[in-house]
Amino acid sequence: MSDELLRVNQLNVRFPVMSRGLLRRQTSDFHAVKDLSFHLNRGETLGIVGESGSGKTSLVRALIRAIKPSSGSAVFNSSQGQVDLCQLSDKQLVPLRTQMQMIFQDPFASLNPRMKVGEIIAEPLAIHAPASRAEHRGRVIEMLGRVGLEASAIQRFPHAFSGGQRQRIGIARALIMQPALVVCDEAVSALDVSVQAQVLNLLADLQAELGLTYIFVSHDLNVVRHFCERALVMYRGEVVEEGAVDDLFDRPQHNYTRLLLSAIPSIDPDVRLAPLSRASLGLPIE
Amino acid sequence: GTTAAEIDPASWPAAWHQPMATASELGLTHFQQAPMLAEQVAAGTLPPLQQRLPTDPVVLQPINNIGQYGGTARIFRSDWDKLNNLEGPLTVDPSAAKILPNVIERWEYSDNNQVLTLHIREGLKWSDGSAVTAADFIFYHQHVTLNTELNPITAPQWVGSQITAIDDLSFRYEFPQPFPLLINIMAQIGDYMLAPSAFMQQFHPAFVDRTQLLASIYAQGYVSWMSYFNAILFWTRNSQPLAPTLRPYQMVERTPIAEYYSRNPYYWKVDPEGNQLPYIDKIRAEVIDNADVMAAKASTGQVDFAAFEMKTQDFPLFKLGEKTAGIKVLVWHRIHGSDVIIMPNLTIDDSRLRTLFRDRRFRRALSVAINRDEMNSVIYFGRGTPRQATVIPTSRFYAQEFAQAFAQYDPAQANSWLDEMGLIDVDGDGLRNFADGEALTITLEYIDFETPKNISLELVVSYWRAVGIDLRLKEVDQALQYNRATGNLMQMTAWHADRSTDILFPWQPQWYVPMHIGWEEAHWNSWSIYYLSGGARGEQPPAEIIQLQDWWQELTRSAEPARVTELGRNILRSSAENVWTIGTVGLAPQPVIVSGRLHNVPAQGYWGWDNRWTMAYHPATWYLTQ
Amino acid sequence: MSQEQILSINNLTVEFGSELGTQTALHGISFVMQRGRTTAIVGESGSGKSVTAYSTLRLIEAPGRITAGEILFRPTGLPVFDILALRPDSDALYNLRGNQIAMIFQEPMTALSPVHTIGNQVMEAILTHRPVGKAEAFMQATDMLRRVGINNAAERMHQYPFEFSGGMRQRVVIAMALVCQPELLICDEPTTALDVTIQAEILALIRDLKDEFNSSVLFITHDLGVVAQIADDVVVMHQGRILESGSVRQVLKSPLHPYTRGLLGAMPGLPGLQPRRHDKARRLATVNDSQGTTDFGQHPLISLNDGRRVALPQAKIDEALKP
Amino acid sequence: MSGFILRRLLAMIPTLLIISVIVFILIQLPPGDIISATLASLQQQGMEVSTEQIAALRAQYNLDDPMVVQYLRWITHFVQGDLGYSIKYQQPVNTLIWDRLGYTVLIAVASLLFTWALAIPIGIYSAVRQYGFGDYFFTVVGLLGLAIPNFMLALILMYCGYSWFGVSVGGLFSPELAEAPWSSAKFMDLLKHIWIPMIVIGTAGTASIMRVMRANLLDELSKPYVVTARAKGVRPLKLIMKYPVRIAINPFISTIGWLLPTLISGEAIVSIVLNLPTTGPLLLQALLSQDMYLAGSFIMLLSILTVLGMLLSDILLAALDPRIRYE
Amino acid sequence: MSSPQLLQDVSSARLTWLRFKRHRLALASGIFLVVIYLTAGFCEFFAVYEPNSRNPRAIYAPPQQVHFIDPVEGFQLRPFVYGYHLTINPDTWVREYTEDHSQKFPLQFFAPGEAYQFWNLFGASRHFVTVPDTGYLHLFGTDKLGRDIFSRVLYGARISLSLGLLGVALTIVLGVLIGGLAGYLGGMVDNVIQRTIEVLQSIPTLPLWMALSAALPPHWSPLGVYFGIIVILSFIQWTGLARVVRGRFLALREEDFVVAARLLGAGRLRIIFRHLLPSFMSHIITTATLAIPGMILAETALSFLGVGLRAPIVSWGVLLQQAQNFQVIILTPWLLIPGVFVVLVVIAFNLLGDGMRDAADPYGGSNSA
Ligand SMILES: Nc1ncnc2c1ncn2[C@@H]1O[C@H](COP(=O)(O)OP(=O)(O)OP(=O)(O)O)[C@@H](O)[C@H]1O
Ligand SMILES: Nc1ncnc2c1ncn2[C@@H]1O[C@H](COP(=O)(O)OP(=O)(O)OP(=O)(O)O)[C@@H](O)[C@H]1O
Ligand SMILES: [Mg+2]
Ligand SMILES: [Mg+2]
Repeated sequence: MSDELLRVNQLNVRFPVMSRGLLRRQTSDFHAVKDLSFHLNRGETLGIVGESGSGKTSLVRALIRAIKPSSGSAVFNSSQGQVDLCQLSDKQLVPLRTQMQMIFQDPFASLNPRMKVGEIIAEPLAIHAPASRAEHRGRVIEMLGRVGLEASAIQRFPHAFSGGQRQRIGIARALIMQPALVVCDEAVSALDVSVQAQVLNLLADLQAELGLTYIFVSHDLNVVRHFCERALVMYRGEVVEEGAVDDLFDRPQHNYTRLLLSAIPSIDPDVRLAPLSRASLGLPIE
Repeated sequence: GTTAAEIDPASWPAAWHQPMATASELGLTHFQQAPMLAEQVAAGTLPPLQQRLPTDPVVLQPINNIGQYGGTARIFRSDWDKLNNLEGPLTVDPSAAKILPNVIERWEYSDNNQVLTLHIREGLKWSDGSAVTAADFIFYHQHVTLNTELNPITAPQWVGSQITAIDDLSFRYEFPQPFPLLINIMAQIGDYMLAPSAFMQQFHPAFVDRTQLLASIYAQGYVSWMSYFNAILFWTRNSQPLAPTLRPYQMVERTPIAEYYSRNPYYWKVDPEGNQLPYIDKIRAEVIDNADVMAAKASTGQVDFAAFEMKTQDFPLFKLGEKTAGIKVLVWHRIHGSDVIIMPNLTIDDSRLRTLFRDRRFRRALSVAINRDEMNSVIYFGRGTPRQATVIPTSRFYAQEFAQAFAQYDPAQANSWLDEMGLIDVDGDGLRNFADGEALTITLEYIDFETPKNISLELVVSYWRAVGIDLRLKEVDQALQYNRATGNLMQMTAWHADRSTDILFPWQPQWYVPMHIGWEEAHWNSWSIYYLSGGARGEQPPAEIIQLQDWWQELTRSAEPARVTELGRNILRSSAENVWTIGTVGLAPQPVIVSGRLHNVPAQGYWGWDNRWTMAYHPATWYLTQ
Repeated sequence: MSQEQILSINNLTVEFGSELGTQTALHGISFVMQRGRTTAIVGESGSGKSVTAYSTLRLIEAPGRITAGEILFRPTGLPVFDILALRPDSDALYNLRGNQIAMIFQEPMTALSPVHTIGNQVMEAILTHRPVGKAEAFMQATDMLRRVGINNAAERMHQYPFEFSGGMRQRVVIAMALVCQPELLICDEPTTALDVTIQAEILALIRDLKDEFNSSVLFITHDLGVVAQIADDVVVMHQGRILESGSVRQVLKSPLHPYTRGLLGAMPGLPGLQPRRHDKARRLATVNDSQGTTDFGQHPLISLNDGRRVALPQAKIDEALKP
Repeated sequence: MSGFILRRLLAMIPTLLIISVIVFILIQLPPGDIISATLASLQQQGMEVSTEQIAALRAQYNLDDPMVVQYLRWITHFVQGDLGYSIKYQQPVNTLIWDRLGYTVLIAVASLLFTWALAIPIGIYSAVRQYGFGDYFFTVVGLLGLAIPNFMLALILMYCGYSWFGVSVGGLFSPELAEAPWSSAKFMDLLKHIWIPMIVIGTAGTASIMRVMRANLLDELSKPYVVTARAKGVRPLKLIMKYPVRIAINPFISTIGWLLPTLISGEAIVSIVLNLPTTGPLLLQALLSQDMYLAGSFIMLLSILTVLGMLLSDILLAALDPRIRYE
Repeated sequence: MSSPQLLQDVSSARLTWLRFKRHRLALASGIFLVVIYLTAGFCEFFAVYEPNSRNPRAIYAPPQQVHFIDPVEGFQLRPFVYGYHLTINPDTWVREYTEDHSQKFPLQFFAPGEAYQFWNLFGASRHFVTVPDTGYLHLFGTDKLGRDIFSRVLYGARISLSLGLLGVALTIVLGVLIGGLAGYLGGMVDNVIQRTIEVLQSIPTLPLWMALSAALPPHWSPLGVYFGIIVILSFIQWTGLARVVRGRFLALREEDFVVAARLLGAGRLRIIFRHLLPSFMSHIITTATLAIPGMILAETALSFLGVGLRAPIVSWGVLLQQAQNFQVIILTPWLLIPGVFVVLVVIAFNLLGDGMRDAADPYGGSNSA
């Protein structure tokens, strides 16, 4: 597809490893994301799967510039034209923040417990679109309606909501500026299945409605298969496999992908779980 | 109780008022020593008593009983020299009026009072057994007093002086002008007149190789040979060697907790039965910095003698100890003309304050604004004497009107004088302002030391506030007191008016004549400096002050008793009229705490610097029972 | 209570007090566990799964309180007794814990004390319950570690938890629980915190060990996939009540209760049990969607002929049973 | 482990250097100087002093050198173990300081142990019986210890000690034994005296430790591994001692170092009231009289003690907590 | 585990209050402190006399007893006190006071008494309680100069209590500013601040305070000294707070909601003031509450050592300075009354702080300092 929103090239993320003691010097670094390249089209949903610690979070956080990647480029087709997210300073990023947003894993931790829901959702407006409070209020209530919450919610604090409801608040906040790109880092992992289903439905509806592009990180392969068109499989900081989900799931190429797939417990009690062993796949054991 | 300014001389043995008798005069031929020493003699570590005593030992009359030997007296460090009293060339009588022989047996002044010839008692020995000779005086004079390393500036009285030996035991001082008061000095601070020369020469670069001396001194952590020399001579260091002494006790050890003294086996005084003094074997002087802890310990009978740091206000506590801890609380009298004197700085740089302070009405007003009777009752249980700073009643210079001048409480009079001066409260805050409307505040800096200054001054603050004078108190540290007093920086300070006896008044009338610079006084420093520097520095005083200085000059040189008295009174009268300093209450009771086992301490005595506290009451005759 | 039943929970009610009032976590639930089988409790977060497990070992602490009910336990060859009737400091209770019933907790990262060696913690169970010396306990513990698949077990005994990976730690926790060969093993979400691949290994391990020791297992999870893989019987809980119970096939393949159906429908990858092709247009069914409510009333459990129980009015059951 | 200790030791050096600079500045701050104080005390004895003498004395003690030079001289000597010369006491600081420092450490350690002996069981008790009567009772008692100004408590205990048990007022020993060589009698005598400072200083710290202990324990008690152990059938007492207490103790160990300054401060006050032969009274004197080498060396040594205490607590902590050791 | 249903409609402030109320002792302490702060604030009115006015008839006089029953008139509604009869015991030198039944002073409430300047703003003479001009009222006895301890305790409260508050305010400003800087900026700044804190904390506090107070210029006015002491006391105390603040900043910086704000494009100031500070405000307030008693005690300690506040300023420390010896316990124990107030206030602040700590932060982790 020609309508490319993001192109990532040779992206690397390293974390400094500090020595203890007086001077706390950096002694080495931990290479969390290694030479990663991929592209993302407008309106698409890209899944990222992989085992814990494989670098999924690091990757998306680098993309959205929550952390600074150590090298590589991520060219973003913003409304102002092409920009390389990796090159911009924090200041230069500020206007771009309206065009890319993130939905967090933990619906409890990602909302400031001391702010009212109305303030939380209006915060992007307050930052980027100075306008009267009444105007903001209108948009906030509209957004609340979209994510299926009552207008009265704006007066309440996050603790008065259930996990699923909070995740909706988080989504409302992320979407109120109508971003082009939304990153969901395990956005539904902490939720119960039925709530998870609600949120996934909601995300799908919003995508259809607003033409959003998602990067969807999850360790639940069923969810990824359900929700995404394409997926990357990450293993130890690298992409070991990439492709359309059905290809990926039906015809895994890489041993690690096979291992992952074999470990999914089937919902059918008659289909016995028979995980492949790492050793037999030539993968190192923990 | 007595508020007696005077103690009946009969309360002390008659012998104490006379030059001390000697064994031969009393026909004493047999002498005994403490069991502790007898052991050492038997062991051969000490020569027999006969060889240690002087040819004709001095006999001291105990006030009550012949004592018994032994024991360790427990005291506080600040009282060490109260038990181990100074043995100077001369000494004073219990009334602090007369000068008596001591180490020096006889002395003669030349007719012009410029030459003083002295004769040392025969056979006197230092505590190491070496003989006391004229060389010990000469060493001190030539190598300590006149040594510019030890004493960079020679004190005025010693400038141009000479000392010459006549024979082993006789010598003489010669001065360019008459110096009849030298014997006063020899009686009061005789510790700065002689030293065991043979011993001390080891530590003096005039007698040993300086580089070697310094090497060993630096190795021990001292910064100069002078500090080392002084430490040995004045026992301010903690380890051997310590200079031998003539005092009843020799220091043996000094730790951060306590000092230890042991009897001087060569002590040269005996009791009327021929027992070598002192009676008490040892002294343990505990080092305590906190006066409250001392009071607590003294009141609970944990020391045998305590006085120096005992406060008049604590009498009830001590008295309680009489019941519960079996101590005795003796009421001595301080020989301070005034326990607290307040000194407005007449030479302060601030010209407005100076004008104010120099106005006699102002000083008089401040004085009559003080309710001395109330102070006497609040602080002294009514047992002091409200008075101005002047000599004590036993002095030949005393006159009642000097003590009573402007000492009556009369706030109305104070107000009228202050009004008359134009010090009006213009802003209605109850405090007077300068005539131009500026706020008038006076800061008084002081250290709370020896006498009840703090509480007295707090009262003064409230008295003065009642007549509209804003006085602010500031307790300062000793170092600061020194700096600021000598630097002419204080607006006002306070001290206790000692030097009020005939021993010291004629020689150091510092409260009445600007002739001295020290940390005590701050009321006319610039004038004192002018005087001491011969006009080179300081500020020229007005005529009436020069008159004071002239009178005093003449007093120090005059040999004629009537003239001396007249000059002294002139000085004191001027003080009474001018109120140079403001006195409060004098002749105050001094608690002297004696444990149940310490005996022969006089029930009454004069307490002060002038007579070195206990020197005249012969602590060597005090003894302990078990 | 028959010989085949190892545990029978009757009318268990648990309440939690707070400054805002009392909250009932369990509303008088009842179910039985068959000896030698694995019973799974499923239900969304907060439905009372853990509280049930904790109650079984009398681990509920203030502000929680067991206000009613009985938990009958029948160890092999011993008379049946009510766990809730035991005195709090009785020997029987301490013997119960760890010896007759053992428990594996959710978080392998925190279920082990960070400052004690693995050996110390595994041996503790033996030393608490068996009259053996340290050497013997060490042997047994090492042996058990080996059986849960830890290499170099003897060496590993001296190491600390932080030197172990997550999966290894969970193995240690399992070893700790099994070392006294309890008759009943309670697993409270033992794999939730683990990666799928490791989860698969652990599930296989628990299954094998259960067979080997012939234990009964009470397995708590909210993952229906896991239930399908490990359980023989299933209890579905919702807000402190049991909505449905039965064999794993009954419950997962032909659920009666709308809530259970809702849960299954919400799982991506269902129905059809085959992984489904990507289809954006399809929405996941949710309990809410299908029922329009999450409130399932307070119907009593009705036992059916085939052994299952459902909390629905009889009419609804009949309706649901119609093909 | 030894590498760990070595690293920590090295890290101490710059800290101590900075402390030394601060200390040096501090002791230079007050107006006036020791020479004036010395002269004042000479005058107190009746000696006369002149301006020239002052200048000579200042020169003797190198007081007119630039600050930096004075500092460098002080610190180089200090490092070589020469703590300077106390002008007030006319003695090398070395001879004044060590005994007192020893007693300070003794009292501080005794107080620390007393605090722990009191606070830890009570903390455990109040955690286990949270919001029970005992919890409140001990909280208030502990707070009382904290709230009564040290000097007041010391005075009151001193009075009680004297009037009830006839213990000599003030000091660490009875006078007879103060300088005697160590013997069992002297030790007993010490015990008879040390309880007052121990209680006074100890109770001041009890409240906070009690509270921390209680909070830590409450935290720990709900930790999964404690529940795990309970589920294993471990008996309550053993359980509490083995797990939560064991872990709740760690924060204490790590606070030894931070407690020392507090203990030393408490010690100073109590020692001044009770006239104990420790650093407190001497330090106060030194500060007031501007005896800068004495004061400086004291503060410096106390700071070194503190830093060492922190090191010690780090080492202990590392010994107790494998996570740290292996880092 | 939280219980969403119940929490639904409870505001956070209300929840905090509910939790706080459960601590009866904390609640009582809070009330006590409010009362004593009010009394201190209006001490001119509540005191019977000015702190420095003296009654020469009553030197070291014990507290007067308030009577309701008169031997002649029997019970009467208006309480009264008797005057003192003083004798100085010639044996013990003790001032012995007995009640002089010929002098009876009825207590008058809200009546005119000694004139005063309220806050130096306006003159007034009404007092909460007083006695007629001819009499005197010494509910807590008098000191060495015959000053009324009751009045002095109240005036002292103003100084001591405000010193605690101001000191802690300064501590908070310094602690939050410096700690926040370290935590937010990190890197070199953080390193330097961390080391500085370590260094400052390694110097034993009391000697440090002593040294600093000894360095206060002697020509400073009492008010200057007062502020000097505040600065000195805060000089060490901020380090503890700064460490905590820094730690919290570092932890919070990584919290999802802060990251979220950053990703929304929020600037530093917004993040600090909208997100970070409110998150540990309750913690800071609690810490502050617990630090105030430390300040008050430190002031008494400095006064005890003679390097603290000084007359004519009246603080509890200054009052206790008079009570620092053995004889007080034996002879004039009422001089220890200011100490009782110190104890009460210190305990009250601690209990209050405890209660606040337990109540505060119902959602965030309220890990202890
Ligand atoms: N701030 C950091 N400092 C150092 N190392 C880090 C940091 N953040 C992550 N890492 C390391 O980088 C690696 C990748 O972490 P990341 O969080 O990206 O993994 P993930 O795939 O998201 O795992 P999970 O599924 O557990 O969230 C991990 O090994 C982690 O330990
Ligand atoms: N310590 C506690 N204090 C207050 N309420 C509690 C406590 N523990 C549990 N509850 C309540 O009991 C109910 C059941 O909790 P439980 O832990 O059994 O849920 P669960 O099904 O195990 O959930 P999860 O899947 O999250 O572990 C919850 O609603 C909770 O509010
Ligand atoms: Mg992640
Ligand atoms: Mg649970």
